Parts: sequence; structure tokens; C-alpha cells
Amino acid sequence: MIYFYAAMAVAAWLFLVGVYGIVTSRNLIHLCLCLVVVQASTYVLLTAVGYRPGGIAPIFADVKQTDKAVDPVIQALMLTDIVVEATVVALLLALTVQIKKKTGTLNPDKVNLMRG
Amino acid sequence: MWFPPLPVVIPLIVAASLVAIGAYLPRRVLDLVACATAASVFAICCHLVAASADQPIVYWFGGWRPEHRFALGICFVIDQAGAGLAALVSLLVLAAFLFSWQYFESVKSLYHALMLVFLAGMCGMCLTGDLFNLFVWFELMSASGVALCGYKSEEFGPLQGALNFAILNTLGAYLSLTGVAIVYASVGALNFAQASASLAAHDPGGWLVPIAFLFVISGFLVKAAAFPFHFWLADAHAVAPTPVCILFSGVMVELGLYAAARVYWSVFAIPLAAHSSVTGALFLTIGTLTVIVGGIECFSQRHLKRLLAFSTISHTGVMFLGVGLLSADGLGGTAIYLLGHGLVKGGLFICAGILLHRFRSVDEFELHGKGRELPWTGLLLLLGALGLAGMPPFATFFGEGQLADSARRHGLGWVSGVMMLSGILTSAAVLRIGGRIFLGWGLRRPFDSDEAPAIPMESETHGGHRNTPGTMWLPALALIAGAMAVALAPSVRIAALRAAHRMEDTRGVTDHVLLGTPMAAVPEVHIAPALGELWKPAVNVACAALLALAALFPRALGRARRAVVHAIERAIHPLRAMHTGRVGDYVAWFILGVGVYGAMLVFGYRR
Amino acid sequence: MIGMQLAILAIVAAAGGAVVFTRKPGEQVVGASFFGLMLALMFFIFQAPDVALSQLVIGAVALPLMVLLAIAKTRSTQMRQDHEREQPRKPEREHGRHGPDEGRFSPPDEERPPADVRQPPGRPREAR
Amino acid sequence: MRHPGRMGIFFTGAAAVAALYALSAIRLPGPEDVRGEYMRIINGECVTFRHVTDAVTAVNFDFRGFDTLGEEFILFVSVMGTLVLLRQTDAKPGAWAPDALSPGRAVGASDALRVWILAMTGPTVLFGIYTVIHGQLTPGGGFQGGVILATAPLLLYLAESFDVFRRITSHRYLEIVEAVGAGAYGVIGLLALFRGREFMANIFHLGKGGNDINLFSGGTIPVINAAVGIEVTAGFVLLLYAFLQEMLERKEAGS
Repeated sequence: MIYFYAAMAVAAWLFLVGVYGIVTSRNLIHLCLCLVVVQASTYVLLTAVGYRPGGIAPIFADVKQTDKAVDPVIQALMLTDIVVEATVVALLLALTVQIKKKTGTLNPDKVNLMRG
Repeated sequence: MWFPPLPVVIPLIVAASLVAIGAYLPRRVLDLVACATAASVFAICCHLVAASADQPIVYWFGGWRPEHRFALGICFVIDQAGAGLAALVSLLVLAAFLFSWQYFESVKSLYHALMLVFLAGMCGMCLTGDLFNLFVWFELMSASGVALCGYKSEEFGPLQGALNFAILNTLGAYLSLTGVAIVYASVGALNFAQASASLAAHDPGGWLVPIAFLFVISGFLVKAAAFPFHFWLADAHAVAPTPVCILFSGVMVELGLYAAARVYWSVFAIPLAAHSSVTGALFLTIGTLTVIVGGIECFSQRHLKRLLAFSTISHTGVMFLGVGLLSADGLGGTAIYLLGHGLVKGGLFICAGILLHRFRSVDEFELHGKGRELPWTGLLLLLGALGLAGMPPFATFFGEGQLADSARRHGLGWVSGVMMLSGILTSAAVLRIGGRIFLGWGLRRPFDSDEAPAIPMESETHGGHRNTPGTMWLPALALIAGAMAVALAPSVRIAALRAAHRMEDTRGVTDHVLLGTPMAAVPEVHIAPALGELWKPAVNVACAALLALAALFPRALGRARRAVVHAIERAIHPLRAMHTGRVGDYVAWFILGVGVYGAMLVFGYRR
Repeated sequence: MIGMQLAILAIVAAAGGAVVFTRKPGEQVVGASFFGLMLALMFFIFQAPDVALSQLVIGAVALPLMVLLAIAKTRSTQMRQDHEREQPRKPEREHGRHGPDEGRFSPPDEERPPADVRQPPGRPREAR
Repeated sequence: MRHPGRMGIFFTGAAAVAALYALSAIRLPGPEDVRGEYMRIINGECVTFRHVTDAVTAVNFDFRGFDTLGEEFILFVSVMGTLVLLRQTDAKPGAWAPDALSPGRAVGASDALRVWILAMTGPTVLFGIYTVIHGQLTPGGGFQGGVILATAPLLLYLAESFDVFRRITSHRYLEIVEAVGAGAYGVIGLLALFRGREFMANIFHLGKGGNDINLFSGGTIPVINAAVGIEVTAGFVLLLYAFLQEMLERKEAGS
């Protein structure tokens, strides 16, 4: 079980450090990559949830099905999660590029139309 | 059994086809196809509402029915609450398509495709019965929402609005996914019914369940613009194209609330039952704070769309209060209120769109008196303001009456006072801006130099602006008239209450989904007497009108003016200062909100 | 096995921190790519080869590539804007009717007091 | 709000959230017999009942195929959204900054190196196709193979020029391919309705006997997998295309 607690701690760390990066970010591209770190926290958590000690990958080409395997459901969820990550980052980067064009700065604190 | 998957699948396939061949089709054909799709989804949802009147429809995708009581696949659990909300969604999408008939002259098929995918995501959220599937539709809705929000990417405002929207919602979604992972880690199930049954049978103990609950709903709270997760909403709604605003304010925000309520009653109600007062207190706290902050911010805006966005925040607070009563009649009242609010708000945003079309601005001071040319739009705006105030015969009146009645019976009479505050502040704001624009009352310049942002807007239309096309004012009229007509028939109110009873019957739904046991009959529902509450809207409107007049004619206050203005500014300033427009601040507030609400749950559960 | 698992988790944690604390996007991309690679390795060690392959192609290749392109684009925009600042240029769009709000777009690199230093609440506004 | 205020808010919240993580961790994971059931059923059934050896693919395209439909469209809508945001619609050839035409040429790479990069394109395509079509047997599938395939045109750009990249990846054509890939998924799901089954039911021939597992066994699984592969390939090429074109736009490059 020790791997699980370690993974949980890493997930919490990645979430908080990523959010810290977003809060303090002075560059929108940096901010996008911090968001990737936040999402990695869900990967780490899901990986640990799906893992079974001593389990093998859930691919039964060479092994009999009775062998102990890890959880394929969680892995399917993670595949979804990873694709979502790529697409969200693509959208954010497109916004970033346009913001740079319009305002000449990438600092999220300098562009600010929505005060009050 | 044809119909259950179609509200999601039809728009998706049509969207894909529009992207493939849309470039070769004339604009009108695109509009027609999009409208026809939204209309057919509306018809299907209405059919589903009727078909699920007796028992909820359970639809297993791929035919994976539960084996040995275990749900392998994904299911839709369609009850009247979900199907009704999906019907409202498709109706508003139809209105948005009609409104955009004259809009975006240069667009190709991408706009229609994005709107249809948005529709599919929202319908999927309404109907699903699976935690991860809910997350998938939530993400689909967010991704298409961001793209639509930033649609006018040649301006800066939409870019910043879309950026704040995307970052906050993505963070919320990751936290939701963390919650889903925690649920899966403890019971190994993703299906609502399965997770609920397993959590009830094997409660992992400790604070696990409340924390998982908070994580799961935090993404939905962001979407629902609960305080302090609400900042993104005003930014995004103020700048999104008008047809998109109709959907954002009319239903997307409410869908966040719906998802939180759905997850609570479908999964967590039984394991959290022993501490339902804590959960109720959480929702009531969120609701109260959201009503007050949204209302005050709403009143201090000068940009009509942004003002309406803050009013949405305030009204979501009312709905949070309704959910926080954690009772079937409270939930039913919320449903009626949601229906009325969605329609009224859609109509009001269309009015803002008409102003933008005619005058290329939605700024209170720029448009001073210009609205005299548009008496009918002004009348619609007035009606909308009355609808926000909860005036009969608007559905908001009946919803609020039901909520107040339910609150009184739970010994929470103060809740109706908070709800009145929301009605007063938001309708006062709309009346004030309407008086200034359509009657030319009041000052031409902001009285207070520390004014709210006047976000530069560009017109969304080209060509002649001498008249308002029928495709613009007809949807507005229809929506506002619909908000008046819909709850007049007691059968609608009874249906809403019955739907709420069904939604709340966790055990019955669980058995119905996993074993196919028919659900028990709904008990006799209690419609709150409406006429005895008539003084409330009267007080609301009177206070709102006074407040609006005072804001329009501050000099009439005479000597007291300085003191009054001073006091109001002191009250408003901290709230305004909170809303810095910087995404880093918003994210900090998000984390603080999750932490504080989590602490509330943890300390509450120890008792 | 357990040692490997703990080691890769530690590496992932460290790499994630490095991504956040590298403030220059150009260098950060390298870190992010490494981070993606380590996540893929973690998936592999935890018996998730399908996920590892996805993470490898997306997290370690496609995503850093997009970020690199975005950086290149913003650099070229910066060059153009620097170029234009040397010569006076016409405003792109009329903001005139919004008078007081033009200042909300802070030009780049120009040091100005933070926009949120506002009038403290206690002072009467009319005096100004 | 000044910066210190923001950090105060953040650290207060972060401490509480960290505590929430810790409090939930001490009760996790739950009892093995409860949470292992889903996994046991799927691992037990995917070979016998679905004729595929990769359980993850079986979950993705069959047991929980409806999730994957939504996910497909998340990708679809994000690509469309990126195109909308970057407004890549009507750029003409010749509008690129000359030095950006080919990084290979720009840095003065030798012909041998460029030929080598070009030669890599073939194996990349082969490997991508292999990954896609073996999705149900070995790790991989439409998503992974699709992204690999999408990097092949990029190699052409690196070695040759953006015009070559553009010529083989016509924007209009790619959009159609992407839409067809995404729409095909929904249509395959709909086919089951016409057969009187539930949406997304696996109505195609699964395979002969109990142990017939090959590239075409699994009924709808390989078909959906291929559709996903097509959509992901086109989607990621479009994304790369949009960002590349954005980077190379001469008008903006200030030359």
C-alpha cells in the first residue's frame, strides 16, 4: 500500500504546485504548462487507484486471463483524460497567441479589462 | 427504444456533417439545418418528459445491462427533471439560432457546428447516469463554450473572457475528476446507482465521503458561479456573442447547479444522510453569499450584458438556497424558478443583443435616451425586470413561492428574505438601466468616478441597422411570454414537484437502475398557495423601483445624498475590489473556496 | 518493483515542480517534455502501456511542439511590436467613445503603478 | 488586490486543500473485494465475449464506448475552436516569411540530413498505421497511432518546406476527413438502433468460435478504432497546421 500513499502525496503536491504556478504566473504560456502539471495530478492519482500490487498489464495476448491484471477501466479513463489535456492546452495556446497579438503582452496581470 | 440517445447523438452527427460539407452550403441552409436540429431535439426531449412521467427511463448503452447487480456499461437515467431541463436547453438553443439568423454575416459552418456540439454536451449532462460520463459531457460543454466565447477573436475582450473561463473551468474539472477517482478508489464503481449502493453498503468512514463529494461538485460549483468561484462568469458573459450568452446565462450556469444536485441525490445522499444538515448548511451558505455578492455587483454595473451576467450569479444563489433545503418541495420550487429564470434571462440577453445591433453599444451612459426609438424592446426589458423580481404571472413568482413555503416549513424563514434581496437588487439594476436607455432619465455621465468597466464592444452585425429584424425580437417575445405562461397551468408546477420527488428518491432510483424494480408512486404533492404571497413581488418591485429612481436621480435625495452615496460606496467597494479581472486572483479564490467549504464539511461532520 | 515505483513517483514530483518553477517558457518546454516522458515511464511501471504510449506521443511530443510553436509566434509578434514602437503607429481601432477606459490596456514593458491601487474606500469621491 | 493579498488567499486555501487530500488518503483505498469487481468482470469477459486481447481497448470502444464518443467530440470541438480562434481560413501560398520556409534549409542542414529526415517519414507512417490497427491486440490504438501519424507531415516540413506540408495537408480536405472520422463513430453507434439494439451495441460479427482473435475480430471495435485513428490524425495535423501557419504568417512576422 505504500505506493498508494506516495502517489496520493505526489498527486496533492502536483495539484498544489501547479495551482501555485498559475496564481503566480506572469506569462500565459508558463500558465498553460502549469495547468498541465495540475492535470498530471489526476494522472498520478488514477494510476495509483487502478494499480494492483503484483498485477500485470490488462493485455491478454500472451498470458491467460486468469492471471492477475490491473484495472483496465481506469486506464481507459486516463486515455480520455490525456486527450482532453492536449485539446484544452491547444485552445488555451490559441487564446494566448491572440492575446499577445492584441495587447503585446503575455502577462495575465497586465491585461485587464474586467476590473470591478 | 429509439429516443433516449438521440438528444446527444443527433446534434453531434449533424455538427460533424456541417463541418464536412458546410462550406459548400449557402448560409440560409446552414441556419435551417441548425434550427431543425435544435427543434427536433426539443421535440424528442418533450417526448422523453412525457414518457418518463410514470417511471424513469433507464437506457444502457451498448446493451450492457447490469450483470449480477453490477453495472458494466454507461446508462442514461432519464427522469422528468433531466428531460425537462434538456428540453429547456434545446428550446434556448433554438432561440439562439433564430436570433443569430441575421448575425455573424461572415461565419461559415463552424459556428453552427460548435453550437450543436454545445447542445449535445448540455443534453448529455442532463440525462446521464454515470459519474465519468458526466465529466465527459461537462468537458465537452466547457470546450465548446470556450470556443464560442472567444468566437470574436479579433477583439480583446472575448479573448480575456474565454481565457478566464477556460482556466477556471478546467481547474474545476480536474478537481471533479479527482473526486471521481476517489469514489472509484473506494467502491470501484462509476455508475451513479452502483456507486450509491456500494457507498451505502461499505461506507469507508472518516471524512472520505464528504471530501469526495466536495471534490466532485467543485467543478460544477465553478460552472454554477457559486461564490467565490463566480468571477469568470461575468467576464465571459459580458463579452461572448449574444446568442451564446443566451445559452451561458439561460442554462449552462444552471446545469452546473443541476449536476451538483444530481450527484448529491444520485450518489451521496445515503452515505451523507446522517449529516444532511451540514450539507444543507453548505448549500445555504453558498447560496446566501452568491445572492448578495451577485446582486450588489449587478447593481453597480453599467455594461448591460455584464449586469445581466451578475444578475445570473445572484439568481443562481437563489437556486442554491432552494437546493440547500434538501427537500423535494424545495427542489421542485428550484425547478420552477430555474425554468422561469432561464426563459427570462434568455429574453433579456436578446434585448441586449438588439441594442447592440441597433446602436453598437450596450453601455448605460452611451445609450442614454437613445432607446426611445425602440419602445417595444424597452417594454420587453421592463417585463424581464418584473420577471427577475418574481412578479406574477412569471414562473419565478411560483418558484419563489414554493421555495419560501418549503423554507418556512423547515424553519428557515430567513431564506425567503435573501431570495427577495436578489429580486430587488437585480430588477432594480435592470429598471435603472432601462430607465436611462429607454426613457432618457437620469444623468448622462457616471455619477461616481470609480465606475464599473465599460468594455468596448464591436457590433456583431453588419448592414442596415434601421430596423430590428423579426428573427431578433420574436424569440425575445416568445421567451418572455413563455416565462409568463409556463407556470400558470398548475399541471406544470405539479409535474415539477413530482419530478423533484423522483429525483430525491435515491434508494428507489438505485433499485430501479440496478434491478429494474419499479419505483414507488410519488406521494401527493403540495403546491404552495400562491396568492397569499402576492405582497412579496409588490414589495420587491416597489423597492426595486425606488432604488432605481434613487440611482437615476441622486440629487432628489437632497442633503442625504452625500451620506447615502458614501455609505453605498463603502459597502460596494470591497466587493468591486475583489473582482480584479486577473486570472491569478480568481484561481487563488477558487482554492480558498474549496478549502473553506471543505473545512466546513470536515468540521461539521465531526459532530 | 516497489523501489522503482517510489523512485519514479519522486522523479515525477520533482519534474512537476521544476516545470512550475522554471519561469522562462523556452526552458520550461524542455522541462515539460521531460515531465511528460517521466509520466509515460510512470504509466509503464504501473502496468499501463496503453496510457504510456498516449502520454509519450501527446505529453512528450505533441504538446511541447504546440507550445514551442506558440512561443515562436509570440516572439515574432514581440519583434513586430518592438519594431512598430520605434515608429509612431496608428491606433488599431477607435476606442474613443470609451474615453476613460483606454488606459486599461497597459502597453508592454511600460512601468506603471499596479492598476488596482485605487482610491481607498473611506474618502469622499465628490471631492475629486 | 495586491500581490501579497493574493498569496495569502492562495496559501490559506492550499493548506486546507492539502489537508483534504490527506484526510481522504487515510481511508483509501477501499476494501479490495468491493472495488475490484468492475475490473474482474471486464478482465474476465473481454477475450471470451469480445474477441479482443487488449482490455483497455475493449473498455474504450465497447463497454464504455459512449464516453469515448464524447471524448472524440471534445477533440473535434477543440480543433474547430483552435481554428476559429486562430482564424486559419484563407491564407494564400507565398505569404510565408522566406527564412521560415524550412528549418532544415534555414539552419543550413546538409542535404544528407534532410534526406534522412525525409526517409524517416515512411517508417513513421508505417509505425502509426501499425499502432492504429493493432489497437485491440496490443497497446496502442486510434488515439496513439493517430498522433504518431500526425507527426509524419511535420517531418516533411522540417526537411522540405511549409509549402510541401501545406500541399499534402490541404486544410479543407483535412477538415472533411476529421469530420468524417468523428461522424462515423456516431453513425456506427446509430446502426445498432436500426438493428433494434441499443445505441453503440456491438452488432458486427465478433469472430468465429471462442478463440478467434485477429485484426478484424471484435465486431465494431476495430471499425470504431479506425474511425478514431482517422479523426485523431486529421485533428492533430490541423492543430499543428494552425500553429505552424500562425507562426509563419508573414504579415505578422514584421519582415
